[in-house]
Amino acid sequence: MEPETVPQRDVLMEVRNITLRFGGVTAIEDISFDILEGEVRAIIGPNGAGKSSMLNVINGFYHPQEGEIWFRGEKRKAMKPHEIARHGIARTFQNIALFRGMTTLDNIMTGRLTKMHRNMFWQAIWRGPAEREEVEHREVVERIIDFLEIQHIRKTPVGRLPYGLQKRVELGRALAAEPKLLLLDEPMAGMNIEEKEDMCRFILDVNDEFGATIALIEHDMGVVMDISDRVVVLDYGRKIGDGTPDVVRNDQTVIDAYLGVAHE
Amino acid sequence: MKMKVFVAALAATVALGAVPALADLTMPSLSYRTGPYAPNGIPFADGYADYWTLLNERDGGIEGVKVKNIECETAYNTQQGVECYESTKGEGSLAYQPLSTGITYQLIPKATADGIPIHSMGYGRTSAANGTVFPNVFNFPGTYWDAASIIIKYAMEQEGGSLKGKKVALVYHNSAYGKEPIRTLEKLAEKHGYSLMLLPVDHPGQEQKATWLQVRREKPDYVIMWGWGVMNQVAIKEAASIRYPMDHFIGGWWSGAETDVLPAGDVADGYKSINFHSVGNDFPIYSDLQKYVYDAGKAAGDGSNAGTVLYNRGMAAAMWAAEAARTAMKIHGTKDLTPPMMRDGYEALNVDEARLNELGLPGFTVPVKVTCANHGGPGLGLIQQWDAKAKSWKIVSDFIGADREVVDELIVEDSMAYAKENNITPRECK
Amino acid sequence: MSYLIETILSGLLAGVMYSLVALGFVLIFKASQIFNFAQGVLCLFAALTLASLMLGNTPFSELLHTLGLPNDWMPVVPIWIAVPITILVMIGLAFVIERFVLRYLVNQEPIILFMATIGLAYVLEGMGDLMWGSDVKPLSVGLPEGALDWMFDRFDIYVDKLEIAAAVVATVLVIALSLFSQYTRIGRALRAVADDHQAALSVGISLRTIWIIVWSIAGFVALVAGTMWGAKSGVQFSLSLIALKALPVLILGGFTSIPGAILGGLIIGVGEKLAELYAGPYIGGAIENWFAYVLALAFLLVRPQGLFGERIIERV
Amino acid sequence: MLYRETGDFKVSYRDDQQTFPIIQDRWLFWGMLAVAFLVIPFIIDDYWEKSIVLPFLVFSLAAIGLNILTGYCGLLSLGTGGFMAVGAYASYKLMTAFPELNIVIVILLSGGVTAAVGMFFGLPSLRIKGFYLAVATLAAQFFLVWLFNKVPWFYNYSATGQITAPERSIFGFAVTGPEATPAATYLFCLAFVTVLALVAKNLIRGRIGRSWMSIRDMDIAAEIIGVPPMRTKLSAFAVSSFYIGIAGALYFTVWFGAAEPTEAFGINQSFLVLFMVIIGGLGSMLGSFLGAAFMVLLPIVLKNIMVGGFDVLPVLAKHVEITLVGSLIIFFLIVEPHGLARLWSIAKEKMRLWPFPH
Amino acid sequence: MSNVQDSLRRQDTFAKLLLHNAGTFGSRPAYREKEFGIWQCWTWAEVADNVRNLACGLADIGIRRGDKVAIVGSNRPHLYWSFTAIQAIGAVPVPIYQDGIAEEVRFVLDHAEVVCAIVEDQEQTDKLLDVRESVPSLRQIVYEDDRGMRHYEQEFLHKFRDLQERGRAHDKAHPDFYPGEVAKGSGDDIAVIAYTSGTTGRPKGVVLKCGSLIEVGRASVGFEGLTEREDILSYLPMAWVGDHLFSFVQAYTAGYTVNCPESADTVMTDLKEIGPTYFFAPPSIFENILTHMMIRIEDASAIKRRLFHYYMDVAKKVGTPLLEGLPVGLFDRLNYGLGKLLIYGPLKNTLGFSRIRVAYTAGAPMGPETFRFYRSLGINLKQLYGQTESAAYVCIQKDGDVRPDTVGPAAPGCEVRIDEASGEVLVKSPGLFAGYFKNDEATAETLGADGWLHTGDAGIMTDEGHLKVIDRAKDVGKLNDGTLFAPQYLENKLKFYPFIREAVCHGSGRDMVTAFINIDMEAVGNWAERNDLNYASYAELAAKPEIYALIRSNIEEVNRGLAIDSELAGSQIHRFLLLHKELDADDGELTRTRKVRRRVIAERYGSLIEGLYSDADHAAIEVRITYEDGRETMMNADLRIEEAETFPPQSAAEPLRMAS
Repeated sequence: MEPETVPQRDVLMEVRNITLRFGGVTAIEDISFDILEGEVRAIIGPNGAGKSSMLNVINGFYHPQEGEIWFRGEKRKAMKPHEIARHGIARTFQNIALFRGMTTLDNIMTGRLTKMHRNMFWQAIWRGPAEREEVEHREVVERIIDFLEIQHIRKTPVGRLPYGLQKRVELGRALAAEPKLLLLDEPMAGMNIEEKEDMCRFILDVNDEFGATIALIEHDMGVVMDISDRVVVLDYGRKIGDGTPDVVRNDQTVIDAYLGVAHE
Repeated sequence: MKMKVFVAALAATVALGAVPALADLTMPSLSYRTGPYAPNGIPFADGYADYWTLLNERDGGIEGVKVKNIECETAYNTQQGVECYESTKGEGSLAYQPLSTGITYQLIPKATADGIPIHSMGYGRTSAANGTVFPNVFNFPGTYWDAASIIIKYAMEQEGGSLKGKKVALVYHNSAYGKEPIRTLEKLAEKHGYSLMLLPVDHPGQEQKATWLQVRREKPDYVIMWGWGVMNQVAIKEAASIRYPMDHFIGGWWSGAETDVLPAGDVADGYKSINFHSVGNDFPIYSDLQKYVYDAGKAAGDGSNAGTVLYNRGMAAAMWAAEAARTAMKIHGTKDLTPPMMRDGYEALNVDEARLNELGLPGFTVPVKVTCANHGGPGLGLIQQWDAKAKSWKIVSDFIGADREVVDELIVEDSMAYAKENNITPRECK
Repeated sequence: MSYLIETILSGLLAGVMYSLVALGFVLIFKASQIFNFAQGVLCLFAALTLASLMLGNTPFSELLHTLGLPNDWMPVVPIWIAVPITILVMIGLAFVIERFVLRYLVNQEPIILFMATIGLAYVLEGMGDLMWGSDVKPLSVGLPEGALDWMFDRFDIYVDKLEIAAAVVATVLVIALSLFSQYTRIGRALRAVADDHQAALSVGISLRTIWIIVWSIAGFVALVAGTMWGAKSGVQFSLSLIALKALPVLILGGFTSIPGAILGGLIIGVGEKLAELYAGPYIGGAIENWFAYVLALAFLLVRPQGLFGERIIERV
Repeated sequence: MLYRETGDFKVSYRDDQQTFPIIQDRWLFWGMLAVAFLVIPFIIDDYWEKSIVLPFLVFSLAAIGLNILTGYCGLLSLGTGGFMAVGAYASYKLMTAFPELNIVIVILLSGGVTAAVGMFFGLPSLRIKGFYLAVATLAAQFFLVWLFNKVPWFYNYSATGQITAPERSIFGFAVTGPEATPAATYLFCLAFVTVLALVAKNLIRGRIGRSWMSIRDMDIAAEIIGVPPMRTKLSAFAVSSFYIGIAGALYFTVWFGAAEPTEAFGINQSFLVLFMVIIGGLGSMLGSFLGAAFMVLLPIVLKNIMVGGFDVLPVLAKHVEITLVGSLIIFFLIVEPHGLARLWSIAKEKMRLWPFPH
Repeated sequence: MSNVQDSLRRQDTFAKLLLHNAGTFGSRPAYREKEFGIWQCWTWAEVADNVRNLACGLADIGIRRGDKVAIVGSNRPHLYWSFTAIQAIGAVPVPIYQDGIAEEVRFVLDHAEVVCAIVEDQEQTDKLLDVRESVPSLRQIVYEDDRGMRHYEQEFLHKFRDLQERGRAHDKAHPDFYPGEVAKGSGDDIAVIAYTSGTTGRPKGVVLKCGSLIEVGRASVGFEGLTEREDILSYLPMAWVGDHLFSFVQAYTAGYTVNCPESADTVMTDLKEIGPTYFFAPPSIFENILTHMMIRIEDASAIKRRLFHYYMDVAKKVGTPLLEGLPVGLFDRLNYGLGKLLIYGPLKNTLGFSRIRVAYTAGAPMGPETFRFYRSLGINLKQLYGQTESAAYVCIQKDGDVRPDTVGPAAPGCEVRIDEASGEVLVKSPGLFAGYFKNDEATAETLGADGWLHTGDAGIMTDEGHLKVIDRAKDVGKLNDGTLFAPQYLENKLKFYPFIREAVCHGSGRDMVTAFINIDMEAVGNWAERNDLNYASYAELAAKPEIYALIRSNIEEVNRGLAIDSELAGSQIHRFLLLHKELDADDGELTRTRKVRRRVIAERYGSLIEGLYSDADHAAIEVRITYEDGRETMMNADLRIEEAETFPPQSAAEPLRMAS
């Protein structure tokens, strides 16, 4: 691979002054940052820093009390999570949220649901339009399966899969939606080194081959620094750092937060 | 679907075990000795069975042909009733006593198509009394509508001949059965000038507080009850609790058995109900029963039900069926009866007082003469009253006739509607 | 006015009767997350046993008769012996249920456990019939019956003495249960198990023991409820159907809350009586049954977790 | 053991996602269908029709319906009896109001009416979950039964509230009413069951089925990946109710010919169908059939064994039967909580691997 | 123009055959490949089209007549097409073992003066890019799978599909080009240069001509009555002549379907799915399957196990005669039928052998027991004898006359004789090669002036005219007492035991025979688990005394069998040891086709051999091992040496007919 010059990228999403409270607890306080088209953006921070809440705000599961989100140049209106999904944001979950009763294939096919449109009548008849649509999407999904190298578990119910593979299936499900923005919630949590390496490779490949912009959360700094273009650091619901990995790594506030100095 | 074949095959092999015995006259009994209505079902089934046993033991059957009484448990459930019907009809069953209004409704079209007579004695579809539309169905000696009109008649007698301006409440089991008397009572209300108040009680009817609070509020002069099962007992207790005068509380003939009043205890004293036969075991036949059945250890139940209302009713049903079979044999000159012959026997049935005497049942029930057009019998009923101390029913009236004018009109109306809906051309009766 | 008071009073008292049944559900659900549909049949079974003992019926008499064995050897048992025997029977039943059913269903999904209790209901129903026959049995345990005279005479308000008694019994029962759960080791274990199975084990009582105890208690509560309802309507199969009356109470009160069961019962009792008496006549009557459910449903739409249920917070 | 899958490879996704991917299963299926359509009509009699075959077919449909809702979409419902009543009364009203209307259309329309009612009663599912929802559906159950019992319009103002199905025929063969032959009623129901089962399978394996299952398995995640919860849940209610409504319509018109709401569509019916679904296997089409067969046949087999085989008194037999049915239910739940369908698939897996154990 | 037509009608090249096939059964499947969950399918017509585009594409990037084009990758339809496409424009395909290490690849590329390589994926591309510097002739690389290739921007890299597009455009511009090129081809064109992995020395490029290959194809297809309806699974290395014969030559001549597995890991599953009707596997695969099966059945319930073994015995007794068409008693026939329903049928089904009409094994002799086992199941397994130099076509066993100890009579069109002096098998075959590429010396050595191919195998002709191959001629030796020592023969006997994966026997010029044994990790591991034996690694397991005892009993059984053979009684195995590592092709200990490289082993394990021939009860060893990625490391071990019981020679009732 030849080193590339960083191209001028457009802003895909901008988060402006978000504040989120649960009852009296403030989970996120006045946070702003942006995500550029095509980059790998990491949000890191110690446990309880508000990373997951941030992700939940981005995909509409939580509604922040203050602040606005701009997506693809437009201010986003209040939407249900499933509507947001249709607008091109997909995600994975920290504690795998696969559909345990379904096979790998079916799980990934659910990722295509937003793109399937045949109505119940055609579905009932099956032969004809519904089947054609199904096959079309199956082809896409099979390419994802191939990409993630999970052919051998295609028809295995995901409940029976080991953790690492489940994570991969979940990534596949998110990919199937062909998202503009892919949110990854601790994609490497609970993995051993080898699995982490695999996952990193997949994340980079996804970014590369599918052209998806990726925002990911991790509390483990090491891995993230290697794969992300820019990093946001949160601590106690506030933003304490933002920049390229090198900048962030040498930022005193960030170091303190991770070493626990700043916590009083 | 794969399992099905296997299980069905299993069922088939098992069903083969049920070979009919060599009895010539098969009398099925769709009894219900389980489920919520078992307390009512048991005595009836006992009486029905004991009468057949008596005939077999004492007389060697009917005209020398033994009777086989096949009991099939329905649990008062329509689905199981139909299953019973289908499973027993193949064994040459001559006539059915469906013993539940729901099952009767199911069987009316089926049995008609199969040519098997149904005797829904004092229950089932009232308009089946019209023999021109329902040639296969008999509901003598009286119908619900007869009963309702008799009760009103009795109440009128009590009130000195008029119910004008009075209030009558109907507390009824919220089902097809319970709704039967409504139209008659409404018609009669128009005729006699009383106001009718309807108080439905949902199955099973253990909680009737609201119903009786309404009775308390509205203070009807008479409360008529069309209840069944636990509903009866609770109603009687509640009525007593709100101090409703029990002698103004009159039940239909399925709300007037020992099982209905006994659990209520002393407070049930004075409760009345209509009946179409006598109670107690003060009949000659009981000595035969004692001799041939109870003492021989062949009783269907534990014998504790002998002489109770429902036991006697079961016996009456069997008696009429036996007489119908006898008549059929006479008409067709054969002892090898088929269901259509049995039907003819029912239609020509004539059990007068003399015959009752011969049977050892003098004055046990009303004389019945069935005709081609009238399958509903004479429509007579008497009123009985509960004596809690003696724990027995006392008969407090003579047989009272129904308001034929009102009832017959309703029967024609309803049966014709049925005929129309089902494309039946009423037959001509000579 | 007095009629309204009367309606509300009788609603409250009817509610207490429902609560008595609902209580059994709650106890078991709290301790084992089992929605015990057999609670109604448990009431029937307890009442049936008690009544039959007091009547001197021989167990399995029909079966014995069929087998040609003597079937008339039970003496009439006086109430002070019959009640302890019945309690023992219920405890025995708890053992049997734990040994043959629950033990094998640990960690199953709630729906499976629910279904198993319906199966259990069938078994108990069949056993009850087999043992004691299906005829109706009067049960008089010396509870007062009929209207409360002075209320009736003085205020023309009808209150059933039996239901007053039931209210008293229910109160005593609830107090006894709360004392039991506050001040005994087993009680504390029961409370712990409701929160966290592991925690309960740390108290040093095995889950199985807890189940046996809680089912025994539920059996005892069933006996009380069964006796009350049996005294009202005679002991017979229909008694088992009162479970259906307890369901809306449960939705309303929450599956895990004893105060919820009591309060739910009262609300349902009053609500349905008011509806039946004031709305019933206009729309045809007999609306009690569904009205109770609709009331509960309407309530749920506002508070999906029931009256005292814990708030559900969704997380991903 | 009997499976010979070698050489049965898939060259297209269409083949790969067909209903029976294994060729022997296909043979078995077509074989059974052939027997069902070509053999059974010639040997069926009244008893088999009314006591075994029609109950099985009708309850299979109802079980499929409930399985769609509970097994595939994870929404527990105890309103089955009430929804069957809707189907039955809708068909009755349609049959009497439009006597010329073809019975097939009547029954399909009844399903449609039920679907609409089902959607209405499904609205609470958006907020309420689990057992709370189950008990909430009881409200529908009790209300609907009350409604049909109470409002005379539904039973054409007949004296008792009983409704009776008039005779209707198809291709000149009566399929309702007393004159209908067992073969005709059987084939009529069988045709419905076959077509509707295939339709259900089609729905389940496609987009809609997957959205149902995603809601069942993890509703929050489903919503986040773009499954609209309201539409999905309501569609499950609609389809489920459609099936249950048709089952109710067939139950009334073809099987019983007469009905009364309180008993025929009572809460017992709801529990019965739920049992079928659980014993058969949640989330399995085959399970719906197995469960229906089990719950329909078990009592009859037990009864025939005891009364027919051993001459036990009917009442005693009934008591024992209830006890045994209960015990067997518990037994099966213990042995295989995922139902008969799972037992079958385990057995099938063994057969496929035979003689090897894994 | 009519010239072109005539030439095409002659079908003496594969490109012409392809056109013929596309015309005759164009809509029948020619290739299938498991990809994206299903078997992707190409008909002959589609293949013809693809090949044409590819050929034109190759021409477009400057491949000319006579250029050598390498093909590197696993069995994929695209790569099979490449053969034809390359041949069509007169270039020469050079298949290269895809798991070969960089040096091997470099050698072949360089030696064959390859100008272009068609490779499977990024991995192969990287391998070629690594060696590109040292192979000046290599100008173009075409890759099929573009996964991970996004950032490869060198202009000499072509995507397969893009190349085809270029070809299509080229074809449009010059519609006469392709037919003309194809017509220019003749049977005398070089079809392929197949590099033998060779048990010794550098690979040699065997030049095979189109005409002779097609003749071999036709003869062999006719011999077995193969039609276009056959299905085969192509999973053997494409560079091996066996696969070339089977998946390419015969496929083109018979027109049957070639199925390519999804990946090397899924071969068994894919085999089961496809259920080939015609199957080709080296003995080691058959042996592996058998071993695996025996392990699996041991986990079954007692009833199933007993049933299995009972019917295996029945099969042994009845199955082979049935297959041979010999008379069998009615009861046995029925019992076998039952066994077929209960055991053989399901067994063949789970293995994917249900539909097999003909199965071949070749490449190495097969243990007679294994051979009989498969035949007794009703699988028509036959041995084939040949070598790259004869396009793997010399002897084929005939239906109804199959013996486990011979490879059958000379195939149609072949002649076989035994060299009187050396006992070497000499062959004349239509598939005879045209010589070693750029190695006239070796060509002369192998292909005598008389036109006989010197196979290097030692063999005898039986009275019935069947060839029996004993060993590599150069490997057959004598013990010091003059007893015949045929190491492979012994090794094969040992390898029949499921616990033994590989064996290497020593004895030439020694007093007695000794052996290295490689245990079968899976079978022995399974046995160990069953017997509560803990182990962490292969080496640890191999050192266990229990395992030694296990293997010793196997060896002693072999010895007992040898004792009844007067010729071989002297070559019973006296001492043995269990190697601490598996013999590996990456270390050069085995060929890519898993043949033992005796010289390498003698070098690497010299100290162990010395140990075996000393009195010591252990011997130390240090070997260099190579990891898959090419890293190397040293491995030390001290191995125990044990004695095996030997038996005095007996005269057997039925002496094995063995050459002396």
